Amino acid sequence: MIVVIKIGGAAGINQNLTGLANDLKSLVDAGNQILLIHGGSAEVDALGERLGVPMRYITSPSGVRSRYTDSATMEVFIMAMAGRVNTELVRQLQVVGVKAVGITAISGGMFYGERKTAIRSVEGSKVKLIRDDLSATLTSVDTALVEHLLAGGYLPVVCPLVLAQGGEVCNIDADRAAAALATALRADQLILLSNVPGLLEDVSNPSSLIRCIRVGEAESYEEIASAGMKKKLAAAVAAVRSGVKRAVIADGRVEAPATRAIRSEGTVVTP
Amino acid sequence: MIVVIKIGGAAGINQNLTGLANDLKSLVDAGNQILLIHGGSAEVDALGERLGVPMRYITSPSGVRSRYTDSATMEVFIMAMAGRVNTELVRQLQVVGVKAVGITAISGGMFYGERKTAIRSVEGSKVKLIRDDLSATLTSVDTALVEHLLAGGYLPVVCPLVLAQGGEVCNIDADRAAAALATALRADQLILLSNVPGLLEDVSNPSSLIRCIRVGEAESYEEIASAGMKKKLAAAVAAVRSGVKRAVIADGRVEAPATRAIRSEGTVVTP
Amino acid sequence: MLCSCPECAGKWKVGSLEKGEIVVCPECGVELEVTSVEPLSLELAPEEEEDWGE
Amino acid sequence: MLCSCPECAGKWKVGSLEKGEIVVCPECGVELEVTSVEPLSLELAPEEEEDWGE
Repeated sequence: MIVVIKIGGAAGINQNLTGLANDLKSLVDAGNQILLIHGGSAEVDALGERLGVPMRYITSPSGVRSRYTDSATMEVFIMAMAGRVNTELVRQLQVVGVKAVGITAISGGMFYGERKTAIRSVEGSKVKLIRDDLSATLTSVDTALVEHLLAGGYLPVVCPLVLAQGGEVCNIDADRAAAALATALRADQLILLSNVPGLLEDVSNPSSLIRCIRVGEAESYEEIASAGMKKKLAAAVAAVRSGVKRAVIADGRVEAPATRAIRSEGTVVTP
Repeated sequence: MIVVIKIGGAAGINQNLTGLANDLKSLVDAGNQILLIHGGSAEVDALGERLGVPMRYITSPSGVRSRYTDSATMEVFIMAMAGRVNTELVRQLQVVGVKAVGITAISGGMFYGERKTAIRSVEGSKVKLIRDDLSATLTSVDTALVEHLLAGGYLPVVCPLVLAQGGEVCNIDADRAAAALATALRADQLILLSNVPGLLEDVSNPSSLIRCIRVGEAESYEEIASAGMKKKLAAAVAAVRSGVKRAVIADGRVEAPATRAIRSEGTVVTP
Repeated sequence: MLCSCPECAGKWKVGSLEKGEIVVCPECGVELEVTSVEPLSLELAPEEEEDWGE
Repeated sequence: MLCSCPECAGKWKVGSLEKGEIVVCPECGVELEVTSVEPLSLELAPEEEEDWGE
């Protein structure tokens, strides 16, 4: 089974990396082909603060919150994500005996994208156009490199960067990147691990987990989803609509998080 | 032909990355298998300064100068080298059409090493023992991953990190790492590009290039070599003594630097 | 500030504007981008792109 | 400061020492590491390792 697993950068998960590494080891030993793709928002924010590069966020008119990535922020993003987070994940996996290979998604031309030359940002009562944002919409996914690595028995650890048409390295939403990679790889499952048990009916009540959503009804759950969860839901739906058998939004802080997600412990999105 | 090329992190070279990328493209197109390994001292120093992490150097009793890499410095090292420098090199290569894959040498268990628990550092009239330095001596080189990538038609771009016995990510001298990788790969040539034309008889006279050195006579050139050049010379000699057909210390700032080095423009070290 | 719509030549007044701000022409309803404030210049705002971003 | 060599029990005086400093016993010539200053403690210094480092 090919499983694409995305782990968020939120603080909660960083304490559980050893648990995750051991979990992935058992999945690999059981003959699964695993690809790990990671976010890193907490690390990016922390480094930005240390470097005096203010982290600013854009909220689009439709309520989606994303990082405003000018070139100074992109530099922080690359150092924190491609440097620190990716290397630490590879270290953790190698220490437990997994042959991990840390790459960014510009390697081997995996992700090409189109840089959004104008992004709308709601600021108070005004709507402004941001023109120097280095985020991109994915236009092509080439899985040749990760397939070559998987065939060699390696576990790719992917940092989601995109090479844009002008040769710039751009930022991309890690959930969306995971969905695109799972789709292109015709993965059996997409697992989105974060610091919540899944989509909750009531965000303050961890046991109000919504266990199963069919893609057709996903939209009706949008109102109860936070900005971050909206992105996960949209990514899960996009993957399942494009052929991934199922997507699971699950808790990355628990023991054996990936295995439990594969066993449907979380919000399962199905066709 | 398999060629291992090491580029230093010195400022001079950073202005010539596009030239180097085009050069490597022509070498790959001509059917050579190229592996690029990089330093990044200028970037590490710059980031350390921005983060307020003082860059300190150790000079050993025998005059070798190396970076004092405590955990705070190691963090800077990983973010600057594995993050910024590695990603920029991959970007430059992909933009000119080379299928580059940026990895650190802890991926796939390429470099394992032993952390030096006590390093001697000359400080004024005293010799001190440094116990928290995260640099390591290489104990094993596994080329399976880079061979797998080369066989897939990719150009590995390697950031020299080492996984030590305690699971720590350690620093290693990039020249030494290049020599070890060239040896393990049974490379035809090791090219060490830096911001000087090669070993100079008189360091202030660029045309006093020493064109050829046989390994047996290398020691006699030690006195005229700067600390940095001493390391290059030692790396070149180590590689040639271990079977690499030749090593060339050459100028990374010129046009088509790798091709010119392969054609012996620089200091050629032979058996 | 007196605004003039590049699409329908409609005129209208506003208190203050910022570079990059989007304003809607009250006459033809088109979305305009404030491309400069001194002197004031308005241009047709680009289509809204998908706003996925990390 | 009065030093006492853990190898040959030799005694000698020095002005000041720093933690981590290497001192040579003037009697038996062995290299010692200052592992603590208050109280003073000297231990056999580890062998010199190859000093390759970035």
